[in-house]
Amino acid sequence: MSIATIFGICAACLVGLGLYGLIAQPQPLRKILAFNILGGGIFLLFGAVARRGAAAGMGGDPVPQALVITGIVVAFSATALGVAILLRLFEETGGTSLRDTPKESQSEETNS
Amino acid sequence: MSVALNVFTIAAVSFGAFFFLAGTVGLLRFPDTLTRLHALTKADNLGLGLIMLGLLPHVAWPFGALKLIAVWVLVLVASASASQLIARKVRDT
Amino acid sequence: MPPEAMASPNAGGFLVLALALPVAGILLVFLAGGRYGRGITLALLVAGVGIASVIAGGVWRTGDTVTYLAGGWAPPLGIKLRADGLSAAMILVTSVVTLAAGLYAPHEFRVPPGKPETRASLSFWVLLLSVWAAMNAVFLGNDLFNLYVALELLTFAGVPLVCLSGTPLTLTAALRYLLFALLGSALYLLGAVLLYGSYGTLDIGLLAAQIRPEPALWLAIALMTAGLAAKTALFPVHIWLPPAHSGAPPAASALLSALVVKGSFFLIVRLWFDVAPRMTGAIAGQILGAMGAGAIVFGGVVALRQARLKLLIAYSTVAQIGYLFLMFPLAAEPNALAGGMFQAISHAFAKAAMFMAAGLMAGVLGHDRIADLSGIGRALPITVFAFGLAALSLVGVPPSGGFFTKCLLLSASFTAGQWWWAAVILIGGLLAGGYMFRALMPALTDPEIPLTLPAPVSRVREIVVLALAVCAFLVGMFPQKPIELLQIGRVHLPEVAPP
Amino acid sequence: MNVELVFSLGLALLILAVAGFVIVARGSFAAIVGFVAFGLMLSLAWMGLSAPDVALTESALGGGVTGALLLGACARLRRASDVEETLGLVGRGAALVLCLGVTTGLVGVVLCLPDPAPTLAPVAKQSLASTGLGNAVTATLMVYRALDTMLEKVVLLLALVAVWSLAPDRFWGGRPVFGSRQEKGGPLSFLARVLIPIGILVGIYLFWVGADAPGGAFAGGAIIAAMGILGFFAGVSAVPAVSAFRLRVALAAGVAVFLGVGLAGLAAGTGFLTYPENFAKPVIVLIEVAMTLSIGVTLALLVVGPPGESFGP
Repeated sequence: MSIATIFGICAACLVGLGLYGLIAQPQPLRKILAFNILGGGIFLLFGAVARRGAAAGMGGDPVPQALVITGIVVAFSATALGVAILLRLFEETGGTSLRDTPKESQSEETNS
Repeated sequence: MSVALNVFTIAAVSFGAFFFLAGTVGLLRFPDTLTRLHALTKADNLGLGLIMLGLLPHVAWPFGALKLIAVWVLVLVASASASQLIARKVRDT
Repeated sequence: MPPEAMASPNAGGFLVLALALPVAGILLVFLAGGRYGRGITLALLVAGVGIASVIAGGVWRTGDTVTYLAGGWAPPLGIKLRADGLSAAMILVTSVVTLAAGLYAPHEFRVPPGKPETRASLSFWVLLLSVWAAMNAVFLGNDLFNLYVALELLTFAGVPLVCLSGTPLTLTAALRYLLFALLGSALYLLGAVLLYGSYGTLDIGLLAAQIRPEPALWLAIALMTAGLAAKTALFPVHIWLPPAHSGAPPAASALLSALVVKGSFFLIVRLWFDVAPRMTGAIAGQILGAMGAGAIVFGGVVALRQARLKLLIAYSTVAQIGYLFLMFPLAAEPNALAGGMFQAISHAFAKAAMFMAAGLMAGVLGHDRIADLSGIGRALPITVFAFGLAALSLVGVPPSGGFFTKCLLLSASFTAGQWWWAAVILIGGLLAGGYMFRALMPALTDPEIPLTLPAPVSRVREIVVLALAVCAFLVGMFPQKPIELLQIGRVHLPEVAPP
Repeated sequence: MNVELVFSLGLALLILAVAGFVIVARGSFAAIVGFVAFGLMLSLAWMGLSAPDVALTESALGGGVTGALLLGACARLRRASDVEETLGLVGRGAALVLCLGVTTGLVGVVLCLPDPAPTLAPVAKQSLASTGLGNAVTATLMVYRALDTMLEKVVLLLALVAVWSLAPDRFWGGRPVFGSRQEKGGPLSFLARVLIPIGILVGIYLFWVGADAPGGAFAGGAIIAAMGILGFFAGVSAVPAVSAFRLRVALAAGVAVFLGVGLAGLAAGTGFLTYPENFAKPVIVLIEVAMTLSIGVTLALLVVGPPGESFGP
């Protein structure tokens, strides 16, 4: 068993955990958290792949490492956007539920 | 010489780790926020200082050592401010 | 400098321009402010149609793909841009539909005099340019991670378009859309990681030459397809689409329904036909096809029961997406890919026209209740005619684009001996006829009190809608050339034997 | 088993335990605190995987800035009045089976990955000489796959426009409201005054050494962003108004310089995003300066949120 394998398996479990949270957690904020765990798992798996590719005197394959850095920034942007929508929704309705707002008529008025 | 340094490092880092452990026990066992804060900051700052001290002989002089010391000082500043803020919050409520 | 620096100098540079132009537009609008958004965007879009034509012309003339190595670095280390027949057709359609949305939209996002800019004006123009940039990146990308970035660009452009109005309903819709889209791109990235771990490259061409039928490949393709299907709103993960597409402003709905969902769909096509052709297995194809069939029937039935026009159109999108997925069980038939891509193109024109037409009607009436549309046919004859024309294309009346799509898919399903898809196609056509008839019938009746227009409707907007509808109708009249274009660059790789 | 393996194994188990806590914790606050710890331990894992560049970015962004963002949201959502219906037992069971299936499949693939592993490390190393850089990760980001990096900068800018687009119309052009006003002169502003100059220095240092050592524009930019957030929160520096032209320039600079250099290469005939021979490194550093600035400002403003105060005094 190598370090890459250990973290590879750890990453696989993180993906499962994140996926479960994203599906099963009802609150949007918790879903966003779960998405970050899922993302962390995917990046870690990429890191394990990079570690396996250690060669030419480098501790790991630099290409996946660079891609992970890009990915982390994208994941953060997604989190920020999700939080912003959530906060605006809370300001408008006093809640953060993902259920449809009961008043269907509301949307017709906004069209005018 | 190197044996003495290694013994020093092991001793200092172990002590540091012990202080971390003590701080964590204090955080978990002490009765209220202020005493927990006391345990945490005292023990952690001391613990980190000892670990930093223990590692000093093994890093490049002078920049590596300066970096280590800077890490410790920055953590001191941050933890002091953070505990001040928490303590104020406790006092005000 | 690397030796590969000089790569196809003729049309290759235009691939770069197809990406650089919208990105430059984003920067210019962001710096100059929303007031100048319209001018900058329209100027760039006109240039963009030109660039797309040059690329399509280049592909058409040479009968070969156009490629470009970004930075001069060849894959696997670098990134290659590549336009084959599919991408050439799609970037052309994208630029035309985006231009139409840009011409249609200014009335809603006008900056009142005395104000430097408004929130909606800055946001809308930047987002419209971003949709354009992201779609071009999706169509031209040839590297799975580059395509991931393109996919995320598409997400960040699409989600805020949904909630531009800021009402609670649209905010909920946008949040749900975001969560589905993020899950989708996460699964896509996970699959790409597995492929890199197994084959050490993310370039589509190199992957296609190296892949072996093995569990890593199957898991990767399954994860990526599932993620992309969630982003495409394939039944049964379509639930985010109707509220999102029906709540957005009309120009935004048109972009979302006509283009954005096609981006993730296009990547599934790339995966199944370019990365792993003939390796995905018959069962997987049947499952995707079954989900498509489910979408056609379910979307059609639910659309029949809608009381609001925009929701009806949105559910019609759910149904029409289903047709796109009928190509996968029939992948062995050359007509299937052409039929699916034809559907993507003609649906893009038709759906953009319908959402924009519905926007004009709602603007006049102040609502979009189907039951109370009477008189609108007399008040806005051009708009309602355009809506009807687009509807006929979706239903599949000859010689429209929709008719031609269905012909291709039907012939593919019969030659493949899979008659059940033909049954689904026919049922879908009947359902589409039903819900479109329901939407149009009240619009063509006369009300007791004649409608008076609150303000004259802009002729430009009506003509834009009509032009899109005519496009949707006409692509079916001259089908031979587009089909030949779509076939360019299809490499039929010999069966790859495991090394 | 050697010490490194035992340490990795312990760390992996700890990461999983904390992640599990984040998913199932009862309160959102506890879950977010757990997430910050998760981010820090993940950066240790990145060190274990010999990826110090990623570790720096992860600890600055994954744990730190994301944590600040989520904690802020959690504090504002405290009064949310939701009756959330949780997924039924059947639904949760189905989700569990699905996730277990995915994890099992992934573990299987991880254990069966080809040996020796395919890698681009030799090619990346071999091409390093022509870039003038010493850090292969920076070379990948700035040279080999520069197009990805540029598009990803567009994503970042777009995310900010998207967040801004969520402001109510009446606040457009104004400043985002952020942080506690009454704390002037307290320990927070002391911390801000002491830490911000040092932090900005560290950020610039990280970006500068990134050419040859671990670091780079992303890590540096994230630290500068953290300093910005601290300054805004403590009230030491004012949050800029979203309509301020100078702010827009700072935000667009990264993509603009990147695109400009790319198009200059196209115009010069050497190709899009190629760098001039012998001057590759200065040009790359120029792009990175603009990028570090843009990344820092964008990340900070993403945390600060949309404008919430009318324009004017």
